[in-house]
Amino acid sequence: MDPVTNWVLVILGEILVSIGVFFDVVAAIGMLRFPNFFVRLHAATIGAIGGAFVPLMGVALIAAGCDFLGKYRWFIAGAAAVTGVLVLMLAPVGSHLLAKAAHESRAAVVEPKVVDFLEEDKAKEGGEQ
Amino acid sequence: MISLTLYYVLMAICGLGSVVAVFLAIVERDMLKAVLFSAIQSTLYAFLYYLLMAPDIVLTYIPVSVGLYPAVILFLIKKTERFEDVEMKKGVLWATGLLSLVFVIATAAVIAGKGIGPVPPPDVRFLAGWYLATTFNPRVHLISAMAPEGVTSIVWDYRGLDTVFETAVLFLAIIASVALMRGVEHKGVYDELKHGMTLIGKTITKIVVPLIIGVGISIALHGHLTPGGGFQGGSALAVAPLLVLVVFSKYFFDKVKFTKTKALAIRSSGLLGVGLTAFAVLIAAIFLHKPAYILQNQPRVGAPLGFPWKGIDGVLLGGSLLSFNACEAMAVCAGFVILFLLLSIPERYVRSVVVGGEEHEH
Amino acid sequence: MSTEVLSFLFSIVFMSMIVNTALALYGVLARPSLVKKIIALTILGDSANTFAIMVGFRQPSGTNPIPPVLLWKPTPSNIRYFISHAVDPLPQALVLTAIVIGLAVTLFLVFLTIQIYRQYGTTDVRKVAKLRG
Amino acid sequence: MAFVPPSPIYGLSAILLIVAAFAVPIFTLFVKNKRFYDAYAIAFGVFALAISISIARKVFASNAPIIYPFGGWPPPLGIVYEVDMFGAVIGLLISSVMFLIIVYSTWYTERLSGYEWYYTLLLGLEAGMLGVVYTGDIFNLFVMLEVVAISAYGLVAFYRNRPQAVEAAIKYAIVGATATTIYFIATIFIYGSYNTLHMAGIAMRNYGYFHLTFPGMLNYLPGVFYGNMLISACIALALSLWVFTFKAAVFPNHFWLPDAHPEAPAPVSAALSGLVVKVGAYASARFMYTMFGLGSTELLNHGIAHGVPPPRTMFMIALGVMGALSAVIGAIMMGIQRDVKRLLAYSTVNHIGFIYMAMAVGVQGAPRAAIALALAAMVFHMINHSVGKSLLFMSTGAMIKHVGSRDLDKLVGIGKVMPVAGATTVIGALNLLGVPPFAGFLSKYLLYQAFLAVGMPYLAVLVVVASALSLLGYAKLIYMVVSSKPAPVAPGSIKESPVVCGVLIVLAIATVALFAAYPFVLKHVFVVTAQHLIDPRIYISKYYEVMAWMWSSLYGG
Repeated sequence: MDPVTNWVLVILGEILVSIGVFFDVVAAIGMLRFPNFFVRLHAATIGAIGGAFVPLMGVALIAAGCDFLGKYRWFIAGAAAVTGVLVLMLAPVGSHLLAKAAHESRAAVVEPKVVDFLEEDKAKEGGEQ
Repeated sequence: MISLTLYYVLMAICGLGSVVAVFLAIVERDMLKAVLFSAIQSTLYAFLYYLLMAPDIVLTYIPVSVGLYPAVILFLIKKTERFEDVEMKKGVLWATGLLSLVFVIATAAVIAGKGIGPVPPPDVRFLAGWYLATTFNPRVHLISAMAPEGVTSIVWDYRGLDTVFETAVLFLAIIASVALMRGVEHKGVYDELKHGMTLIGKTITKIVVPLIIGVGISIALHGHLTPGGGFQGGSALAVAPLLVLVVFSKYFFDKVKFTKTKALAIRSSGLLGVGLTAFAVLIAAIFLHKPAYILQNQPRVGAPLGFPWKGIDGVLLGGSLLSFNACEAMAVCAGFVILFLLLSIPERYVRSVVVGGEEHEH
Repeated sequence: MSTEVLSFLFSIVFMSMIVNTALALYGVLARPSLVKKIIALTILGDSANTFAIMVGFRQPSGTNPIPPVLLWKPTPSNIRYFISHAVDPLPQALVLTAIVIGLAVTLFLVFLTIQIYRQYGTTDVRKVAKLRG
Repeated sequence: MAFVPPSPIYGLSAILLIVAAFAVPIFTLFVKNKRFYDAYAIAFGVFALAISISIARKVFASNAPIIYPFGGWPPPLGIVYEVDMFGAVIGLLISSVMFLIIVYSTWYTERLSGYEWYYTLLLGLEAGMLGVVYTGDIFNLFVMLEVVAISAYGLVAFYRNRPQAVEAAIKYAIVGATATTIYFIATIFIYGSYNTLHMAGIAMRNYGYFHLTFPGMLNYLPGVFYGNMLISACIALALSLWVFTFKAAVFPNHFWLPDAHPEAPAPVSAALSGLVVKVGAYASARFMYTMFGLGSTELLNHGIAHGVPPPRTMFMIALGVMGALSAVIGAIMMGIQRDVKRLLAYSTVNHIGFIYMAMAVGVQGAPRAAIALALAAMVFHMINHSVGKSLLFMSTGAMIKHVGSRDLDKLVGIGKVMPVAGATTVIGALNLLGVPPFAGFLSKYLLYQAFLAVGMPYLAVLVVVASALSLLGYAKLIYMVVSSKPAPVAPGSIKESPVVCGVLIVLAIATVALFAAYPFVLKHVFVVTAQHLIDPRIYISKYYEVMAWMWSSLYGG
């Protein structure tokens, strides 16, 4: 490919990686500062999507723009993209199932609890039966 | 040289970190935490294997020690008890832990200083040199395994007998477990809404399972070319049914009529495939009135028959390795399914069959 | 100088495996809980395996070692390079066998432990011995 | 001339048995008839027996070991089976006793659920034991030990609804798994410094056969060694001997045996006590005589310091002390048991002690002829104990199954209702006690003679003392049968199965036949075996011959 495209790809990729760094920092702060399990899970998922999916896409772009890698560059780009898509698909499901399990087993105590619709729905269902 | 030093520093960090993780895993009273520490140790070991240039072991180790072991032990903890009834003084623990770390570093210094020969040596042993020279070398076809993957060639060709019996150990362990749970036949009716996890989980599992199966099959069938092989592929494959079991619940297997007996039959067919591959050249040779060996792959001294090693367009087939890997993957996957099906039967039902008066010697 | 540094760092890993083996042996033989014994047994097996792989490791002077997989055409010069740079495949193959065997034994032990719990209601060997009388 | 592959028969027995075991789950899909599984197991038992006989015949006819290179790999690349006389004799013992055990099992497993899994594990056990004795590779030995072990754990836990059985199995399994892992570490030490895994290759290095070179380009034998051979050999020997003494249940490592052996089904107890412990003894002898044997330079000539005995002698002393202690302790513990099977289990500890005592006399400086005599006694005693102990476990197993108790007091007077089982129990007890005209007498007498010839009269005295101590235990057994007290069950209510009677009578005849054939078997079997065991040069030279032949036909042809 011509050098200009390469440069554009690399710079785009680097921007994405920087965004990823920002999200990772935010997620880490959230993990430390948030009060209970569910919001911390929210922070962790930010780390997974913003901090893993986005930079992986960036890595794919950078690899695609690096001529010196030879034939390996498509290999690296493809692997990074596939990994990113898998993370995008699986991370939210993982947090969803974790949250569900924590809620059902009542292992996590929600301290400043404003409203719990799931609990109310369950109570309603139980009442109807 | 800087990068080389960094490489060794990483190794040393993995080693010391694993000591800490093992120490914590051993002294921990809460079994869940002990499993967690043991998983950390496994991860560090996996990284160490990667640094030690053992990709085959990494591929085996990650599904087994980081995935299946913790899963099985979590099943075990769920079915038994979580806490160990031992108290140890905190101070003693810290002292022992620190002392062992100091011991590690001090003895390492002694070895590095005095030298029990170079550690690591610059060269491999002569025997290893022979393996490396003959694993894929068409110029000496009579002593070559004709597969570029050194470890898989040793596993299935040079030392194939070991591997057949290693498979036998796994087989006998499964048979012993089945014998322990004999007579336990539990069936339920699968209810889409009641059993298993949420719809989101089930949908994504439906997407992921084919991917896992694809990866597993590719690891198994490329075993003679790249790191991987039958056992690695099989244990990666086994993750798919395990996922289905966890997400869709055990009753899903009842719905699709996939029982323990069927899994056992699949496993046996895989193993018989292994056995048949071991004897294939010998059987062919008997019909052709030629000499041959048990577990023969390529033509050998005085035994001219062998598996084809090259397909159309020069694709490497690896002789018997391909067949061994495919059969072994099938067998290992089915074996894990059997064990997880057995583990997932509700405990109350198992107790009604397994505990209590039945046949006795007296 | 630097060979000694490398040797020192490598020896740390060696000794770590020995200490891990000792710790795991303590866990298997001295801790009362069967679950803990099983965890310790897996650690024991893994440490032995790592030890074996380290025995087969090498450090060709100047460059990095490579895995025992021949990734190029089997020309004599490629094979010569392969022999002079690849690590020992035999311990890795032995370890593969040992991992599977360890896995098999552990799986059976898990079933036995559950059975013990069904019979005795505990996984503590001291309590089991007492209940047995 | 190109190398012609040896007949595949020589490598077939273990792998064929295990493939037979692999196939059982498929048959369970459509065959429910128990007779089919009986016939299946017996057929493969006969097969293994036939192969063992042909191997033994070949070895004794050609007076040299058989080598079977698997996959056609010239040694030391692949795995070889190397069967010398010792291996052939023990292999024949294993397959013949296992055959009788399988036949007995067809009766025993009636009304036992899960008999198909029982037979699978039994076939696995036999395959593993045959593999241990035929293999010529120390890592393959590890795999085979594990095959034996896992089948044994499964069989001990077979009465899964008995809490004691499950507990015995887990005790056995946890320490057993640790032990085999330790043996794995030992093999790694050996590979690290000896650069080979073949027993004959290790022996070659220990005996200093470095000058042997190959025709042509191959000349790797005089290679560089990594590390210090003495240190790694000592570590490896210490670790692996601990493992083997655990497998063989020698004194401090016998703790699992009195729990595990009685809790298994009777035929399995017979196999465990009669054969599986012999596997440990076999492996110890293989290590201490073939690989690190008398006159092996590294271990004998390089003592650590002046005045300190060389390491191999120290290992032998340790084995001898352990053996002597287990002979005495087993004999004493026999006397205080109330449980028939526990009594027999302690008797195994006693006899394995004799075997290790005989093994331990082969130290540097002792006269060779005397050591040969001791080893001949060891082999003979291994055979006698296997036959006698499996006979006893199976005859008492029949009684226990009919009466429904293992308690000696509750079985008193059983001889009146079960005459065949009773009579064979008495024969078995007298055989193990060492009373003529049973072969046990001769092997103990031979032990006694050998210890005197070696110049260790205290060991000879110990044999007599331990036998005298064990008299109490055997007397209990004999009293149980011949007592005139009323039988525990009504006379005539028990009908002894012809299968059981057949098996027991065959074993009882074997004890007498060995006595009758003593002069012949001693001269033509045991002494020759012992001489071959002491002198590994025959073992090594056959290996070298095959290796050189294969390599030279590769490059010269």
